[in-house]
Amino acid sequence: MSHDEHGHHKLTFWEKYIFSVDHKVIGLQYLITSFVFLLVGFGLMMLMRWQLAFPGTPIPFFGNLFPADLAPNGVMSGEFYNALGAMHGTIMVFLGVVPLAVGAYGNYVLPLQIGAPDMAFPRMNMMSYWLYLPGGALMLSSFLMPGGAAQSGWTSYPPLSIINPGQTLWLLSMVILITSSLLGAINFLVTTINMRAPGMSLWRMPVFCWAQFVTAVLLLLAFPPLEAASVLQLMDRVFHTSFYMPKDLVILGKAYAGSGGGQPLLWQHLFWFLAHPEVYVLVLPPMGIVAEIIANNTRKPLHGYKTMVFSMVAIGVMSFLVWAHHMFISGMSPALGNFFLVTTMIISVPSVAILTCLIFSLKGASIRYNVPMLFALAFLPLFGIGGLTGLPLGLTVTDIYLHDTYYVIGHFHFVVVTGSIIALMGGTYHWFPKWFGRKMNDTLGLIHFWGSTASMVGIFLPMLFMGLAGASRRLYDPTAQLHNLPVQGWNVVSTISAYLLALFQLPFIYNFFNSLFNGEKTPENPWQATTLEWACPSPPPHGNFAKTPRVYRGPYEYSVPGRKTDFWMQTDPS
Amino acid sequence: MGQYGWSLPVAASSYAGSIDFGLGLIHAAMLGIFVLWGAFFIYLLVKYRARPGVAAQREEHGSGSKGELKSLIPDIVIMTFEIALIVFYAIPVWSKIKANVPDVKDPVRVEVIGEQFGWSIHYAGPDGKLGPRKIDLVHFSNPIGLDRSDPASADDVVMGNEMRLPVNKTVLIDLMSKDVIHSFFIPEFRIKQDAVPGLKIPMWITPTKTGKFEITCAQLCGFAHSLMRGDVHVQTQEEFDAWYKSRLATIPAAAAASNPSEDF
Amino acid sequence: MSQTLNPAAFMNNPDTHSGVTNAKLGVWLFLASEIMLFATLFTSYIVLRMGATSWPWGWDVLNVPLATLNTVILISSSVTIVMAYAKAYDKNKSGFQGWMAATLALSFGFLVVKAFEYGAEFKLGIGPHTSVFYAIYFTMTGLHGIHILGGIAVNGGLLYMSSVKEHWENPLFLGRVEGAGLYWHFVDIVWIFLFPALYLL
Amino acid sequence: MSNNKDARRDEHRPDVGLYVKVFAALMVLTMITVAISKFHLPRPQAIALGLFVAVIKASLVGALFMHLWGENKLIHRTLFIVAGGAAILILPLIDCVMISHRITSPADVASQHPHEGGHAATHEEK
Repeated sequence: MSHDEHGHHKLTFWEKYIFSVDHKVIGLQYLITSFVFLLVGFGLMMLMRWQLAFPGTPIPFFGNLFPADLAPNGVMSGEFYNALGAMHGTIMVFLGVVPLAVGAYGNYVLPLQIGAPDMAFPRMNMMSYWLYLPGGALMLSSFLMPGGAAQSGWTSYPPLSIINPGQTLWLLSMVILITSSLLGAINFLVTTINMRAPGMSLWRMPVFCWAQFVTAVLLLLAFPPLEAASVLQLMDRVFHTSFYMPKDLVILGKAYAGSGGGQPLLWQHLFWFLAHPEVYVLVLPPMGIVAEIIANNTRKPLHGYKTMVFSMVAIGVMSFLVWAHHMFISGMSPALGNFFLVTTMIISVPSVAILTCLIFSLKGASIRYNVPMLFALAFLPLFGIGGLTGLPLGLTVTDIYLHDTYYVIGHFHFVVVTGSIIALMGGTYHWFPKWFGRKMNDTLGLIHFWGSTASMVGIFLPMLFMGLAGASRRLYDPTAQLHNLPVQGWNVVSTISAYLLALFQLPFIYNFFNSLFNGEKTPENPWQATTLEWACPSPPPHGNFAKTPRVYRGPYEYSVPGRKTDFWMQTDPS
Repeated sequence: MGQYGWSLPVAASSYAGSIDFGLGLIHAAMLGIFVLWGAFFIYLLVKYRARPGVAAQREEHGSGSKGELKSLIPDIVIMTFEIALIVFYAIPVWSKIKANVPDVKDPVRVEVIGEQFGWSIHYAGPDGKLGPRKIDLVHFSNPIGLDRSDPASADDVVMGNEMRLPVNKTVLIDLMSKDVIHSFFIPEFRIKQDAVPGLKIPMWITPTKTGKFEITCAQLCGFAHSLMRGDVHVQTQEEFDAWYKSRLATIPAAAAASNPSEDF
Repeated sequence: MSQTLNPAAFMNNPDTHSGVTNAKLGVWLFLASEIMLFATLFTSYIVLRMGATSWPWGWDVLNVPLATLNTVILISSSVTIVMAYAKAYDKNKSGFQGWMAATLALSFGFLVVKAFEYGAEFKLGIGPHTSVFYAIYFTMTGLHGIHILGGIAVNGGLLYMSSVKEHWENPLFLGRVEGAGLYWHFVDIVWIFLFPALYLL
Repeated sequence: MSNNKDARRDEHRPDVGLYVKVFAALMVLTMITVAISKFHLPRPQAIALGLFVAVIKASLVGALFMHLWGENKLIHRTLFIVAGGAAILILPLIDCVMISHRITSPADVASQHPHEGGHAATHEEK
């Protein structure tokens, strides 16, 4: 490392695009890969949605392509449904949204925004990606294993996950993915702490950088417990230990041979110890993206920059103390339930503060309605629904009824899909000019925007109604249970909306690839933004900046009176 | 067809009302908050759209200024609402439903045991004592391994996927599982509790309406999870007693048929 | 090349915002995640132990003398690696190599003793499946063993690098030795807790 | 690279004499723990003593071998945050205690082992 391996000689194709150590190339690798995984996860969900809307009817077109043990006569089997469900959740969370939010956007944008030439550990950065991709491939390959993929939900609750097929590969690839995330988190933290350009004090960092910073802390501290828990579960599966297996189990009429003495609830505690902070890992970076886009397109400073930052930090801290609200009726101590009820209500305060700041930012603005701004604006009310529907779930009493119903699914999909994914899509439109020096097409963008948001609401709003009527989640055939019959119609609405959503992604995919080559060429700073990533060429060369940038002011100095332009870049000395 | 319902199912237990109250209150509040915010949001979007010649207005204030404080108002409102919810609603009702089992005279005592993929309901009978269960006795004819040789189990009745309860009488349930985690859920009673193997979890219901409802499993428990269901019939005390007697009449035969000796 | 910044030069700059080099901060953050990992394992251990009606004494079911020997070995290796650091600080190459080789020898010794211990247990038909006690014993000592292996790889790498002039003279070399040392001491600390928790209490 | 001197700024001047003293202390403490365990104190006392000695040993290694004594504040803060994170893991323990009465068939772990020693029976308590 003492000399510059990557500055002097010409890079080969492999060094430049495949095993690159440049944070921008790695960011784009993450971007493409995670979008592919999002599509895969979405495809699994479309198969499930067919079964939910029209249980017992053969899957059209694809039904007969599946092996007979998965889908006899083209009709999905219960095992296959459960495998799809587990893999949909896992892929979307661990292989789709987090790598997109952190791996792609964080990797590409964070070093640029703080004025760093690269991440602190470029080779470790490359290693993160090259653990993530095989980990993901391993996860997908579990479909080809005898017995199929994991079938115990993305939560993998033992004892079911110990006796079900397919879970071993799930656990192995989780360990790999966790390692990848940990390497990434260390890299992000060191980069943010040590690599900021001169003048870039912490309070001059854009909100997006703060979001990534808090996210990295969450990943660093929350993932190891799941890694440990996964190792224990792996031991249970492979070496027949009994960490999660109590004594005297009788499984399908046969006594279980293990020694017993384990505790099934231990897994739930350790799993949610990660998985609740994970929710904020899914949400904070998109919030940061929304803040960036809103500041840029309202042409005024964000309302309450410090409030937002403090709120994000508060969310980060509190997110470690709320996990057991996923476990109110799990058999955990009811008294402890009260504790987690209180912490859960407390964490809603900073979340509301962030949303409030974002909405107040619109006051006095001169709102530029371009495509990224539409996505950022849609985030506010739709994420709001997600947040509000969390209230009855976080309240112990109402959770008794709503727990494990479709209400939960509606709630977190409003948070993650109409929240995170909408914001991440907006981020693509926003930073595309920086990535490729070209702009994405606006008309196609508008079609994508309106089509996606409408069909997303069409998918998830019915789930809230179904949940209120008591429809349980994870049912392979909802019509097998009487209490679901009064709401079965909503399943059809959801399914049709899901297929529409798929349709509306086509303009996006076409737009993305077409604009790579034919998009309108853009200058260095097409959005007239203030932050540092717009102060270098598009796309930025290796090393990013021609000389170390110096930062003179905060991130959102828009419409400063008495200046010629309505934006005052952080690097502008005058 | 009526397949587009969105309301809660009929409330048929003593505490269903208090859960419904919370659901109603919170949803009314949510709707109110959403509509207010939405209206304000749309107003902002229209009023502050970019127009030629109109520049954006910076809010010149530091932290702690009036403008900053104003943005805390929604937080304060929501926080007050949440504190009230916690103190006056969530904690009292939660401890009534989950933390404590009511101390009633002469309750119906039941053990509910989940397995892949069904529920066994084990009645303690008139003596109020649940007969002991032994893992060695588990057999397809005796799915919960009830030890019939014990005097406590003489008047015990075990039902598969069928639960009968007298109306307006408190039922104390010990919830257990033989294999994986299940979740005992009766939507009309607003009761839900995970059945965890290795744990005995107490819960209680007082049904208030006669009729037939559904027991379902709310926690993913395997490939036939969606088929794991049972019926709960709430009857008058007389009907229940008559039914119990008729079940009890079949017991000696059942006991003889599942003579444990063959399993040893 | 001249028109862009050189990332490598930037990274090696010790004049950072925090006053800690990237490498050291990185190692400490890595150790932070390791602390969480082992904290979780110890938590699981306590949960399982509290859920049991009885818990065996290490003297009855494990080989305490061998484990004591391993404790001595590991503590000694902590000293040898810190001595290697002292020699690297003084730019004493042969001294560094000697102490580092001693560290490596001790770590292999640890693994050999561990292998004897495992072997004796397997011979008795004892494995992780025997009870939750053995489950936690094999899992934690096994994971700790994997960490030892990782340490051997890092320390062996440094020993090799010290023989290459270019690496030995690199001003970052001392930082690397320090990082490897931090990791190795951490592995030692884990054992300091594992030893009483599994064998003595 | 001309910043050879600068690079040493955050590295610690080794103190060989100190290392040897620490080594001796660690050895003595190890022997003490093993010796204490020979007495087969009741479990609570044994655990308290054993952990006490382990904490001292770990602190010695951390403070002097890992140079935490006099280390940069940033490192101290990092460890402080991690300690907070690890402390939260007390909550699953609390839950475990609070629901212990719900456990139907706790394992009798000591009886699941082939005993070579003889005193297992006299130490049945947890």
